[in-house]
Amino acid sequence: MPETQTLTKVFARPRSLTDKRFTYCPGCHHGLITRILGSAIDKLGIQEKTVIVAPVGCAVFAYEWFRCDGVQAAHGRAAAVATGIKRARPDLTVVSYQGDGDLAAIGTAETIHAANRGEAITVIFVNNQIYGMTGGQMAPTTLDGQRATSCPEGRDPATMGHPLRVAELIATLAAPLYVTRQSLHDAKHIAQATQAVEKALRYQVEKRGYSLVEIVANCPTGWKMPPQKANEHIAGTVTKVFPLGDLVDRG
Amino acid sequence: MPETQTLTKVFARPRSLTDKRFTYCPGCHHGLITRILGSAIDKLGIQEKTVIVAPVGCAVFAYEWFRCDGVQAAHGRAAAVATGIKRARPDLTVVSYQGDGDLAAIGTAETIHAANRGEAITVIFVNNQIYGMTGGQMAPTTLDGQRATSCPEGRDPATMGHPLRVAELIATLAAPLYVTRQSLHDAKHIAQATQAVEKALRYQVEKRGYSLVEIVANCPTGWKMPPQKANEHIAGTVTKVFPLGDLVDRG
Amino acid sequence: MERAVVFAGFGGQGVLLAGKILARAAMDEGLEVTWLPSYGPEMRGGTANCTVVLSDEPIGSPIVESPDVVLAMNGPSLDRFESRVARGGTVIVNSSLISKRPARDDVRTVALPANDLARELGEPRVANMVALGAVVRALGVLPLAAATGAMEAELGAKARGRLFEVNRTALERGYAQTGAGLI
Amino acid sequence: MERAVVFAGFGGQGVLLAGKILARAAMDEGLEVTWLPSYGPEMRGGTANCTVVLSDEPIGSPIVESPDVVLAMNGPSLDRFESRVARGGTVIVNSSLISKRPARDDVRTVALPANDLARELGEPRVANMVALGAVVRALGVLPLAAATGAMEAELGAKARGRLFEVNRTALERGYAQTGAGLI
Amino acid sequence: MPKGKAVVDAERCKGCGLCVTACPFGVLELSATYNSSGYPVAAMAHPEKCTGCALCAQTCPDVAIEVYREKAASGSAAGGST
Amino acid sequence: MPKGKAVVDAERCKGCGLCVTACPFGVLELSATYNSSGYPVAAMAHPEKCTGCALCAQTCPDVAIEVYREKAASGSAAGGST
Amino acid sequence: MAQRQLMTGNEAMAEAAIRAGCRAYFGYPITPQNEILEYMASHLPQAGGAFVQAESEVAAINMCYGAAAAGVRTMTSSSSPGISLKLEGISYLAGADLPCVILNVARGGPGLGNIAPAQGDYFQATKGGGHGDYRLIVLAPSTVQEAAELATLAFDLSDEYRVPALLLADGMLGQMLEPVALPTPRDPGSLPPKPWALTGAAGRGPNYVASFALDPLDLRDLNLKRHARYREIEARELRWEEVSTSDADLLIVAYGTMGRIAKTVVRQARREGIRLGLFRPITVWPFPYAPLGELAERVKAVLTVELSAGQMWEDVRLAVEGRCPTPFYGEMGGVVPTPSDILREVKRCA
Amino acid sequence: MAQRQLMTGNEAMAEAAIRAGCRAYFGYPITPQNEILEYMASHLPQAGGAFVQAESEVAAINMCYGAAAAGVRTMTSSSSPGISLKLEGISYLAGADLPCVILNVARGGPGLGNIAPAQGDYFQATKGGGHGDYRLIVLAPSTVQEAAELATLAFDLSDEYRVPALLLADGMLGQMLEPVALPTPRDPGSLPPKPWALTGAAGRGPNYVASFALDPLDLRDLNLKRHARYREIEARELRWEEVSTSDADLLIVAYGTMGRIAKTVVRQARREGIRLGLFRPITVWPFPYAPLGELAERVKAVLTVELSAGQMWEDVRLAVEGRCPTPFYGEMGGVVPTPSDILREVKRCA
Ligand SMILES: Cc1ncc(C[n+]2csc(CCOP(=O)(O)OP(=O)(O)O)c2C)c(N)n1
Ligand SMILES: Cc1ncc(C[n+]2csc(CCOP(=O)(O)OP(=O)(O)O)c2C)c(N)n1
Ligand code: SF4
Ligand code: SF4
Ligand code: SF4
Ligand code: SF4
Ligand code: SF4
Ligand code: SF4
Ligand SMILES: [Mg+2]
Ligand SMILES: [Mg+2]
Repeated sequence: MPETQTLTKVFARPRSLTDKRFTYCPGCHHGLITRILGSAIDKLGIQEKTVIVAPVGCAVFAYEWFRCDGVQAAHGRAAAVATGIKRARPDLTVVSYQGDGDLAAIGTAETIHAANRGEAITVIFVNNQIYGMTGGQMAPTTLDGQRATSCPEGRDPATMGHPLRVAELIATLAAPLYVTRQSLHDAKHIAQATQAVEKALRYQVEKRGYSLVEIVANCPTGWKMPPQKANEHIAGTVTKVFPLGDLVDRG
Repeated sequence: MPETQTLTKVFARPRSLTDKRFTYCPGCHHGLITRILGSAIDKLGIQEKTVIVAPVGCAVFAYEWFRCDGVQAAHGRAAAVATGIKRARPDLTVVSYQGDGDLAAIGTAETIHAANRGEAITVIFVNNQIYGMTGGQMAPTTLDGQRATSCPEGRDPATMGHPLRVAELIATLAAPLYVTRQSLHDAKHIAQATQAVEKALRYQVEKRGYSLVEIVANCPTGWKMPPQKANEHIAGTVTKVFPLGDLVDRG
Repeated sequence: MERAVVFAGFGGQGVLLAGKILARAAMDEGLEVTWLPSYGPEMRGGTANCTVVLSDEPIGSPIVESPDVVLAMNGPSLDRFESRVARGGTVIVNSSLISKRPARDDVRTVALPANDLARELGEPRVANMVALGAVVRALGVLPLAAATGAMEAELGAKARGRLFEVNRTALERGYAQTGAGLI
Repeated sequence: MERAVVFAGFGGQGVLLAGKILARAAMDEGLEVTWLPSYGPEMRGGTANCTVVLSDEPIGSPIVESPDVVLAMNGPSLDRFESRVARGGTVIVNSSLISKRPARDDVRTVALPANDLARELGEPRVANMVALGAVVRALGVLPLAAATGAMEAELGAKARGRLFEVNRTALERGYAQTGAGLI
Repeated sequence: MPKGKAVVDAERCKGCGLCVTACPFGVLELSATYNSSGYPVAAMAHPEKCTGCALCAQTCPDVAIEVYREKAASGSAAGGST
Repeated sequence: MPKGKAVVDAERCKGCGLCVTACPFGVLELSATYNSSGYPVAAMAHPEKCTGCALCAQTCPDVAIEVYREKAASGSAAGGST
Repeated sequence: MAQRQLMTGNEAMAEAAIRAGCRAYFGYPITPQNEILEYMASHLPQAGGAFVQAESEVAAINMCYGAAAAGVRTMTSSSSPGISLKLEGISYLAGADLPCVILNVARGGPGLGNIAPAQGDYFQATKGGGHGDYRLIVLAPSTVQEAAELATLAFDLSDEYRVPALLLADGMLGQMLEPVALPTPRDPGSLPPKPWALTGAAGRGPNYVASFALDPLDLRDLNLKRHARYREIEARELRWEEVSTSDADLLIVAYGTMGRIAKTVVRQARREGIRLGLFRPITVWPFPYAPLGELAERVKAVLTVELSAGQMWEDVRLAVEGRCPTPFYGEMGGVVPTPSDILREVKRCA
Repeated sequence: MAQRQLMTGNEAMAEAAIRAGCRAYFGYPITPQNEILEYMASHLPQAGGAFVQAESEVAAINMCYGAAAAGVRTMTSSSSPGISLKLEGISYLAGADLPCVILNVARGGPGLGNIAPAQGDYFQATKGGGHGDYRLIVLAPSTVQEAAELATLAFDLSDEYRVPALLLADGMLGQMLEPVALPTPRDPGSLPPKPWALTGAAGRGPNYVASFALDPLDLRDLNLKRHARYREIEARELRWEEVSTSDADLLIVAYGTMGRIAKTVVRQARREGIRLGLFRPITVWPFPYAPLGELAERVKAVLTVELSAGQMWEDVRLAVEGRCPTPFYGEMGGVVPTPSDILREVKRCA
């Protein structure tokens, strides 16, 4: 690229990411979250002491996206796996990356108890209101009336309940250092989310506390919406149900 | 009893209880809660349509204390079992009776999701801050500093977290009709708890909604305290950590 | 009589649907049939293929080592399945997207510009139906009408009217474009 | 040489501890030994018993059909275990609580007022040690000193001083009160 | 003549003593009698003071007490089921 | 001369179009070129308008974009890691 | 023949369940069986049944326990890792003598593995993956038609013997389309009554459902009664298919998907003059030991072919008991051998 | 002999684990193994190890997965229903080739059952209760001394072969006291390094731990490599005890608690002139098929005695392969037969 010689690179692929191509659908926020996490790891210079715990979900390969040690956890158990790693090697920085089916349905108990014990881990919680990987079933976070393959008429709160607000739930506990909800639907929110992920990691490294960063994300495939429309849906609808911002900051 | 002939019986064993003797230790509140539940079933006249779901815990025999249909659920899964019964036969009144290990540790996910779906069941939650049946291990509700066989130096919040406040957690959800915390440490509180249990059952029958009645209870054996001293401990210490009263009443 | 077809392409090219319609057509004609998709990764994207076996007796293996007909809707599919076509079978190559031609001389090659033909019909999405028409012709065991009927049943209510018409025309076009029978 | 003892009573009468001390005494004397509690229901209360087997060779079954000595600290225990004592064995009956006597004539009965003796010593809780003393004597394979040493080890630091003394005296009293050997 | 009477089912009683504390009139005490499970049994030590208020029964974890009251005063006690 | 340059890795790009929307200056468009996975690839349709602000790169879910900026203006972009 | 429909194995099992009177389904998504959950979500409520997408497989099986205890025909479905999570609950169902139908559309393992077809869960299904001495009635369909029929049978047998029944399918069968003639729908009201069920203790004493018996003698009795029913099932419910066994001097034993693939192998082998037969167990518990043992007297070898490291193989060897060699050919990890792979192994034995 | 201590089986296994270098324990209370959890709670932190009372058995096994992946010697313990809940996690451990030690102090089942000693979890332990083609190294101690020794061995074997190891005990062994000479404590730092472990990717490429392989060919390869290790274990690690077999014309096969009770039976039988021998498998996976098969050549019958409906019995029959009759005697539900109960069965065979 001879013409770039007078130019400096101002945005490069984070060094802590491997070269592997993401397996996500076009426009999926999982990729963006991966990049943000990579940027944060770079910024804090912790690539060589970080362990990524990948969930079962579309992010099942997450352990391979990073030039960090990584482990693939059973569906819903990433927080327990992260606990095991952190307790065994407290000097490591442990990131549990989980979807909403993983964290808020099958992993509810592990999520709440890891938070309640104040495990010194960082949980990245990707709330895309659907089970992406298995083909678009209802998640605990699916909006009232939202259609999914397992609620073809839309989520009926009378029999399926209302969307579970995880950050709010975790914020009722005494131990967590930092609980926040972020979104990625435009550049401003991407920047804020980046800050939040960094802070959560910093708290783990410096204060040895528990953080949950809930990220309201899209699933263009599951929602059957083009990516840009999905972003607008987040801005206009989803963030009404899942208000953004910090819920707890005891750092 | 010839001398009682001029007297009327003003307190009798509830009709909905069987004649079996409770297997609880002397002074254990489980027995009292059983009696209160029996009284409430009698009062509402629902013995012939009630199903008791017994947990694994000291109350494992609970299905045999009542002249109602009963089922013994796997440890922690009473809320799921209750869901199954209620969905299969919505005309039944389903009571899930659970200890704090059962409901708030292993059963966390089932507890939260049954509540979040607003299953039309009544959950009686016996918070005695310990695993009674297995010999006095720490429960999620064990107080900070409280000794138990699995935390012989006392619960250390730094590694074990603080006591989990279940009623508060459930109260953050949208679906529950009635969430309350009661105690049994004196006659006044026994009377209040009796009202609460009745209300919870009534809401199930009349409004088809979910209720959780958390009852702060003793475990003289696990606490290594005589029953009366245990009551005083509840009054003076436990209710400070677990404040009494209604948290949600949408009935 | 037992015949097997592999439909292969990118996800989104509609090869699974084309295979399903063939399977339904076979069932409607009273044949035994199996349709087996590569249900692939629990992930999005990538390639897709399915195998359809038609027979006048109960079908054993739904997996077929040497299909009689292979439809390759894109390059990678041709690369993958070319070598497996039965001696004397037919490879239908979507020549709109694939410039390469099979090297084997013991199979017949049909170069079918499926996307171009679909575009000509004013509906790019019916490339798979064009291809299916070709498959039916190459296979030679089912009347085109069976495929048309099955297509209608498969697409259901939404296929009434114009959409049905264009799909039918696509099937016919593919059928017409292709020489009958295997080699 | 293989001998077995069953210690039985209400929960709270300390029969498990008494059995444990016997087991420790046997170990300290270089014997093989097993102590098996009825770890009973996952519930509180009820009765308790344990079986101690002592031997000079490795022990097979820790379950014993016909123990050489049975200590019955309460009535239900006597009812339950009386019939199982080996012919020629000994039944030690806590006569403070049990008025009944075994009907069998092929076993020796020792009527031991364990609670009364303990109360005489000013420490009602040591009835189990009185009983253990009797068991050691009836069994006749361990010196009393072994039991005393094991008791001290088992009770640990809290048994120093007066408590240790009263326990030792209790052991001695039970030992002295009982005739040596089996029948 | 006492207004009430608390009848303890000795075989159900576990001697926990909660009724003793619960009785506002000091009627009950743990007796020296042991039941077949080895528990000391609660009994009316001062039967004459009993009002039939049923607080003891409402407190008993083993539902071992039934309470009787003089006919005149027979409003049903809160929480008891008759 | 443009101040910046967004370089799209065509094989990583999935044609989602988010960068197109994210660019405040309308620099990017989905091109008619398809990559080997069959996706249309984003490209600079108006390179001259590029400021090197890196918003496109920060938005790209597949980390398919790297951004260059004129040396003078080389303050590091928020969220990017250099 | 009834009107045939083109259905996947997953859909056919779901529809057959509804037609068999299933009125309570609890499940959790997992590939390759999501279509069962989805089918139930859209069809069961219409039939007046209860559908809940549970928070986990553990919750789902325990909801089944509740609904089954309430006397309603109940089903759950999952795939390998999800079935593992259900095992405590399955052991409880067995211990409480509750009828329930469980579908395992198995996939490659262990662990997360992958979603390709596999038969690595045979031990789990037939020997009791959960704790304690229990058995499940385990039916192994090989075609979509058979999947529908065995789903029906599973409900009937499970009710009759009060033993949970498991359909052991795999991803291939779950995902493939075949024509299927569906059984006639049955009205749940017409099914035999369940006097033991929790329906409210009106006009009778209370019914209790539990797997709990503190006293070993009581628990032994419960077990002995249950095992007596197991013996009955073994005596009455053995099912298997034989293909070309009458003159065979070589036998393949294979079940499910592998069993149907083996049929093609038999045809090919016969074409080449090899007198190959196929023994395809349909009930894998109870396993048809005796009929297989008899055939083993007459052949040179019994080749077991499985999508596993050799699980049913142990049952085959228990049946053959040394009467002839018992070679094994298996693939793991979701690899499915082709007919000619198998034929190669057959020729090795011949 | 080292100084002997009087310990329960539960305590001895816990202490042996610490001495073997176990530095991470995750558990959940369940009778009859609570003493293991409690022992770890009071002793492991002092040894610098991590102790967590998990929120459930599922959480506990997954914490083990994490700690094991981090390269630390890791253990969990439970009893039957709790082990069922761990099976998905165990399958993951196996699939990710992680060493880990699991103690099952088994009890009566199925379902809640009771807490009495039982051997109804043999199939679950040895055939892979979880999904997929995996095996655990399964060691069955019969005395407290052996429990301590096998706990030590379990850690060593598990590390060496990267295969999870399970100690199959029962409530009786867990609760009984016996003198035990404990192994010498080992410094975790002195154990062989684990270059595959998650320790932070410093100075090397990243390490990944997973049981996931989307492509069947990859998953097959992982399985084949693992099964090659299984073959190695079968070749090198068989352990069993024989008592009075040299001149025996009748053989009892029994393991664990039942195995030690059978020793008393052998003595009693010999006293009555019956030439009875005992074959006691110590590794129940790998099962000592060949040595048992050889003995079977020389005896009139092989009687299997189990606290179950006949689970190890299948392995015995696989070993004997029809060489002689293979009668069975078992009790269920926590009932433990006495030596004379067994002797009665022996006489029936004689
Ligand atoms: C025990 C178990 N249950 C179910 C599954 C199937 N499964 C895979 S991913 C997934 C849910 C994915 O949804 P989510 O966690 O929201 O992640 P997303 O794909 O939306 O990012 C499920 C149910 C599994 N692999 N294991
Ligand atoms: C799956 C499973 N795990 C553990 C146990 C053991 N167990 C029995 S009761 C109990 C906890 C009892 O505590 P809690 O629920 O607080 O009831 P309590 O006895 O205090 O009333 C446990 C862990 C079990 N039976 N099953
Ligand atoms: S299915 Fe949804 S969450 Fe999964 S990769 Fe595709 S868009 Fe992303
Ligand atoms: S152990 Fe505690 S909770 Fe259990 S019965 Fe005894 S006092 Fe009650
Ligand atoms: S409260 Fe009940 S159990 Fe307790 S002493 Fe009084 S009568 Fe007895
Ligand atoms: S009825 Fe009232 S007054 Fe009488 S004994 Fe009971 S508490 Fe005391
Ligand atoms: S760097 Fe900024 S101006 Fe240039 S293309 Fe990207 S978003 Fe547009
Ligand atoms: S955002 Fe990335 S993947 Fe999407 S079109 Fe732009 S460059 Fe391509
Ligand atoms: Mg999701
Ligand atoms: Mg409790």
